[in-house]
Amino acid sequence: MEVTYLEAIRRGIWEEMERDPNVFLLGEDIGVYGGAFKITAGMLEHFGERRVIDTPLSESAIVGAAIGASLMGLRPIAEMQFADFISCAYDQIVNFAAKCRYRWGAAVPIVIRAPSGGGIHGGPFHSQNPEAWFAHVPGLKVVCPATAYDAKGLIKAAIRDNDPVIFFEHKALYRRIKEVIPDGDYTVPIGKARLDRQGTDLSIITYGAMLYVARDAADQLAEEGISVEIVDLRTVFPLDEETVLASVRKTSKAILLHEDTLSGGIGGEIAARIAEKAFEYLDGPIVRIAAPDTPIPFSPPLEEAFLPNAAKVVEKARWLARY
Amino acid sequence: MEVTYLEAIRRGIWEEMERDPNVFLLGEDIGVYGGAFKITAGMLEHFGERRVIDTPLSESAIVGAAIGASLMGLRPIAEMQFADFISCAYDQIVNFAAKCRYRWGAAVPIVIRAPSGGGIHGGPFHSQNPEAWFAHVPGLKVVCPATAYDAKGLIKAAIRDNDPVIFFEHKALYRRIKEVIPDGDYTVPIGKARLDRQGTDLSIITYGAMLYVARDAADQLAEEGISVEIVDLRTVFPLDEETVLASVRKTSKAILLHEDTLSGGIGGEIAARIAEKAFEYLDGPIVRIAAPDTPIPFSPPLEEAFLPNAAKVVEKARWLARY
Amino acid sequence: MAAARPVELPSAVLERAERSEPNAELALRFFYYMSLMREVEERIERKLYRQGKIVGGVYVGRGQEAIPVGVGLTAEPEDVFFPSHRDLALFFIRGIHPRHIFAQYMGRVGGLTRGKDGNMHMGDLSRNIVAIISAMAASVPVAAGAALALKYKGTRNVAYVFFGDGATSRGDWHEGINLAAVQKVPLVLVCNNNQYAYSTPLEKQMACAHVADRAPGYGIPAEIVDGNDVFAIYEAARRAVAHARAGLGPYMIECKTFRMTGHSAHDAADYVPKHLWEEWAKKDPILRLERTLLERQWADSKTLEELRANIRAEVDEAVEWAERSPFPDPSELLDNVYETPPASSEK
Amino acid sequence: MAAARPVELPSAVLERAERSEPNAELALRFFYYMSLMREVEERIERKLYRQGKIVGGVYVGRGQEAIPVGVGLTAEPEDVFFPSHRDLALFFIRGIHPRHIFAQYMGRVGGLTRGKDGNMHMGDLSRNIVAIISAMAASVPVAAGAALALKYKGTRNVAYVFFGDGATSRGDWHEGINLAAVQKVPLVLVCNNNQYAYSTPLEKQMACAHVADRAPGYGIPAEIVDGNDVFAIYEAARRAVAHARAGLGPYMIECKTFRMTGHSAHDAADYVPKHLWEEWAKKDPILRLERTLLERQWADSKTLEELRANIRAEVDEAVEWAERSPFPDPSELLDNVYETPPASSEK
Ligand SMILES: Cc1ncc(C[n+]2csc(CCOP(=O)(O)OP(=O)(O)O)c2C)c(N)n1
Ligand SMILES: Cc1ncc(C[n+]2csc(CCOP(=O)(O)OP(=O)(O)O)c2C)c(N)n1
Ligand SMILES: [Mg+2]
Ligand SMILES: [Mg+2]
Repeated sequence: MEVTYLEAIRRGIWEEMERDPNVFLLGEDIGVYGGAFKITAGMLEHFGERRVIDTPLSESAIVGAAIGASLMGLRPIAEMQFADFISCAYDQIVNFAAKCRYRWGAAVPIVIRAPSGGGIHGGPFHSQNPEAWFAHVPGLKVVCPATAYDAKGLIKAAIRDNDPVIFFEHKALYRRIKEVIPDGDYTVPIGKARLDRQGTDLSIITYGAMLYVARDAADQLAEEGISVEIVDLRTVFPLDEETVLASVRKTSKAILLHEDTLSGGIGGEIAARIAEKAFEYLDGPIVRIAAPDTPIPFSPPLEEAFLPNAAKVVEKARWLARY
Repeated sequence: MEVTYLEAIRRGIWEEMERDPNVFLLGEDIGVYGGAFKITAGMLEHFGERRVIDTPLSESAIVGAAIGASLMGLRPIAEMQFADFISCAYDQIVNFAAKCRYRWGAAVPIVIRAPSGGGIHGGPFHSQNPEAWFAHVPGLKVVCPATAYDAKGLIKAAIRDNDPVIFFEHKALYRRIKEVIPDGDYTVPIGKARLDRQGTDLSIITYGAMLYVARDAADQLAEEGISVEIVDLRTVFPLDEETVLASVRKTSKAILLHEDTLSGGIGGEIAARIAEKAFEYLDGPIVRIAAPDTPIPFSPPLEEAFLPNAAKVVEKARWLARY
Repeated sequence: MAAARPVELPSAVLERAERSEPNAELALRFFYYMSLMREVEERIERKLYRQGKIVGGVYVGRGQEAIPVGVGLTAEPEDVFFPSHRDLALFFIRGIHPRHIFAQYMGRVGGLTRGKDGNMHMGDLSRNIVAIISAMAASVPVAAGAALALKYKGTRNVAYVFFGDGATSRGDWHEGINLAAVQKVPLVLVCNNNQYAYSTPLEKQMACAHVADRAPGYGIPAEIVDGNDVFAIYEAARRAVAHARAGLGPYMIECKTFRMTGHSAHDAADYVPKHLWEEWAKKDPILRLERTLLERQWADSKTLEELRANIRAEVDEAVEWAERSPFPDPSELLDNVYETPPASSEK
Repeated sequence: MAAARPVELPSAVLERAERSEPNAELALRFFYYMSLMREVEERIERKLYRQGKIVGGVYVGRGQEAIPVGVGLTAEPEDVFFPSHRDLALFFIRGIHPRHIFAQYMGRVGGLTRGKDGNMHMGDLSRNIVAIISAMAASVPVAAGAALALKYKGTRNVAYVFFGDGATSRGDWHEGINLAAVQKVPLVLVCNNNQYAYSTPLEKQMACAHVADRAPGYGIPAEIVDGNDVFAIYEAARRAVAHARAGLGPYMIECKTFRMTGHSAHDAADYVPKHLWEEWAKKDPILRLERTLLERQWADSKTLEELRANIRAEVDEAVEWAERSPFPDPSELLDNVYETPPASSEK
């Protein structure tokens, strides 16, 4: 059946809640209202107040309570209404959740869901891509699905994972992406990238909403005879280095594409690994394409200029292919 | 006169408070006690309670209050007792302070001082190097001085800067580093790296306490006939790309060295810039040396294994020089 | 920027008000600002938003207009406002023209943020209004710091910070008030308790009966006031600001009210029991003020109708102005991240 | 891990205690745990630390021992403890041997964290003790979540969270209690109000007289208790836990006490007025308990001396054990970041 990216996540959660009575939800407006984006719509009715908890407006308490419940053997899924507010729970995430296992062997199997990303004119506080705030913190896993198939498989894997997982859902994909996905249970492994498209001339390594920009660009480039390979990271931390390196060893050229701002973004980490471990295979500079180093502006012309798009990718790819 | 790194910072603050009545201090235990590391010792007595404010134990309120006071034209210097606790003020820093100018033109001239770094057996919560949490957030400046000279010059520049500056002071340098520095007023520009040592065979790009590891390694390598150039970044965000690229264009080989953990650290960003903009000059892989991706362990043998040291640098540098 | 209309400075009003009981002139000022807020927000939420002319989300203060107006008119121009997302009237009180509000909501350069941010995320330091960020209650410690600065500089001024019932659950709310209380800074805390935070009702937000029940825990005074009675709010705010100006520290006002709309323009608010809409519709603060104006013969219906007509005309003109205001040029994208662009940033 | 000594399970004690007034046996258990905590911490702070055998900082609960002991002995084994950094006795009550505490402070593999973390940053889930992180009050929302889980699972158990006066200023403290109160989870909140947070005295920390003044703002009961009177604490904690177990939600106990030491071993605490040391030395909770034991003829001096001698011997042995415990091998550095090491991590 064809479902949206949003519906895929919803089903993944629903199935896990059916499967495991220890899975429960907490967050703001997730119960009666079904969540700001309606991911949890119908869950309160079906699973009851015990398992679908509308909390006060307190991100730090939401994450903290999720941690505490997970230490007692439950499997909480905490929702941040927008990913931007995850900053309010930063200490709980990077210092409490991330470090328990290392420090004293206590597992913290929580999932923090966070709708992220721009393209919806949300402005500086409803559009951020905060993955890099976390993709540096040992102990955390950071997942950014791009497809409906992966969104369902990864949310299920995240719920079953015995480590804290931050699950960034791209808001602009919620209703835009529709796919036929298998009915019923499957998971997608956390920590594994996916070869989205085979190619020979250059690799675009990307994740999240930018996968679609990469595909658009690759289609255009194909018409010009440039064969693009696309790697969809899916998990941005810890990185699936092998898949990235294998692609670059094959094509010898790499473009790193993300929607998050350039400096300090995921692209830097990937570039570093390529430049260290596939140096001999490189036939051109490692190119990064990302949003510029500014907050995410609100007004459409500014936001459009801010977000990477296929035209920008095509231009750089052409240059790199010719290099 | 010879002063410690700690004393250099102290004098920098003191002189700025003498110079500008709008400069004031707030933080935990900074007044009567003079601060956990005694950076502000004597300041309450000299400048009075109005300008040296002992706050409640509330990092978010400390930073928030600093922002508010700065909007009213003051120049607050907020102390985090340990850099690790800056996570408690994360939202105020990345969402309030960093974005005011961009959003509505309001300057937020605050300095957040944060004693960071390991090597003192402080364990996971008193040893972190949180610069990468911020070296991705447009609107912030992130400074990590390595020398007493720079510490004084940079704290003064930070206080005079009209943007929010996070000033990471490396705890292990506080009393270990002593230097003759000029008496009286001088500043060191934020955003400018410093060529610490000229060399021809390879460049080590580093900052903070790792400068001394780089120097040690360079001394040892010099005896083997390997000539090392050292770049001390001083500011890690925004980066002084030109100085980095100039050095790598000269030596053709780069080692990026930092104490913070590897993945998602500053090294990735630098590697990416080199691999994109100095690709043609490279005669070898870009090598990163950093702490492994774990929390910072407490026990001495673990912490020693965790921290980068000269032996590790020498080994990699030898390999790279021969490459 | 042009003032909304030629109004006297609030300080002049305040002085007069100090000398006297609520009077016709003050009541008419209430009426003007409350009606203007209502009209501008109706235009945005019910017309422009539906026409697709608004960029992004819309949060309005319908039914809560008495709060920013009753409180805002107690301020001197150098007092500093930290509005919440339902306090539009504070901008008008500070002389910001509706043009700029419409332009703000449309993402135009005529908005207070030149399109960099949207809707109520706006401020103007030259008029002592600080822009909120989205994170609820983040303004509270910032306002505490502003109040600290006002005291530091030896002024007689105060900061006013506005927040909802939901915001009181945030750590920043607690930290900010506690710091302000310990430091005895001149801060007026104004809670619009509209009984919902998005879809979350009070009983899921807090286990105490009143937000004001928290004030003793900070050692500060608080009072509960009918949030739909602009006179009562004004009086309470005067006590609050007098307390703060006298160097006695923060003072909290909890205004009991109701959000006569969804959380934002896209929210139908089905979760609100119907009887509450009906109950609170009867308590509408503008209708109530109107009745008082007529009863006390401070105005006749004709005057009020004229006033409303003027406001509508003003708003019509402002919408047109805003629609003529251009979208920002993409070349502005990189401006104003720092005072001086970093060397390595590319234009 | 071997238990500290063959003690009966706390639940057995509790049942007996429920049947009776404070009695000799319970009082002797108080004495044992308080004396053990004192002895272990004295050894760490005054001997091993000065000998350079301790790695990192040392925070002790001298003068506050009645709090973890009086509260801790009201718990059943399946109740969950979230100790602060001055509640060492909770570990002993849960049967953790002093050996492991000394090893923990020395960074040895025999410590509860195998050298990964230090001092009071330790926990043991098999004994229902959750390790603190440094950030004060971060445990409060986590404990709220643990209590929520205990309720979710339909147990009769409760969580106990301990914190200082300074910690009450943190946003997490507020958020955690509020969530716990709204959700009516079985949480016992224990404040050790020792009047200082590092060098910061109460009047710079809060503008209210008592931490307990904040409880009404969360709609929860609170009581203030003499923090140096272990009997009073025990009674208050029994009321608290009974309330929580009965499904009535969180309950707060504020224990007024004094930190009879610097903030940590390197702090001379010159900022504390001398008279306070003298005053509070007289109120020492162990001396006070001793007097009660003697007065009520629950024990004679000889018995107490023997008990103390046993503790000293136990501690001597534990120190030796800890010194023989090896430092962790550097090969352990990369262990336990994740359940399964990520593919790209290098050994
Ligand atoms: C920290 C944070 N979490 C979540 C949100 C999303 N959000 C926006 S407004 C709102 C409800 C606010 O309720 P309240 O404080 O009562 O103000 P009201 O809208 O009722 O005036 C929520 C949950 C937010 N803005 N900030
Ligand atoms: C968030 C945070 N900020 C600062 C510190 C540094 N610090 C450690 S203990 C302490 C004082 C704690 O005071 P209190 O809560 O009263 O506990 P006490 O030590 O008095 O038992 C401070 C400031 C910290 N641990 N966490
Ligand atoms: Mg509300
Ligand atoms: Mg204390």
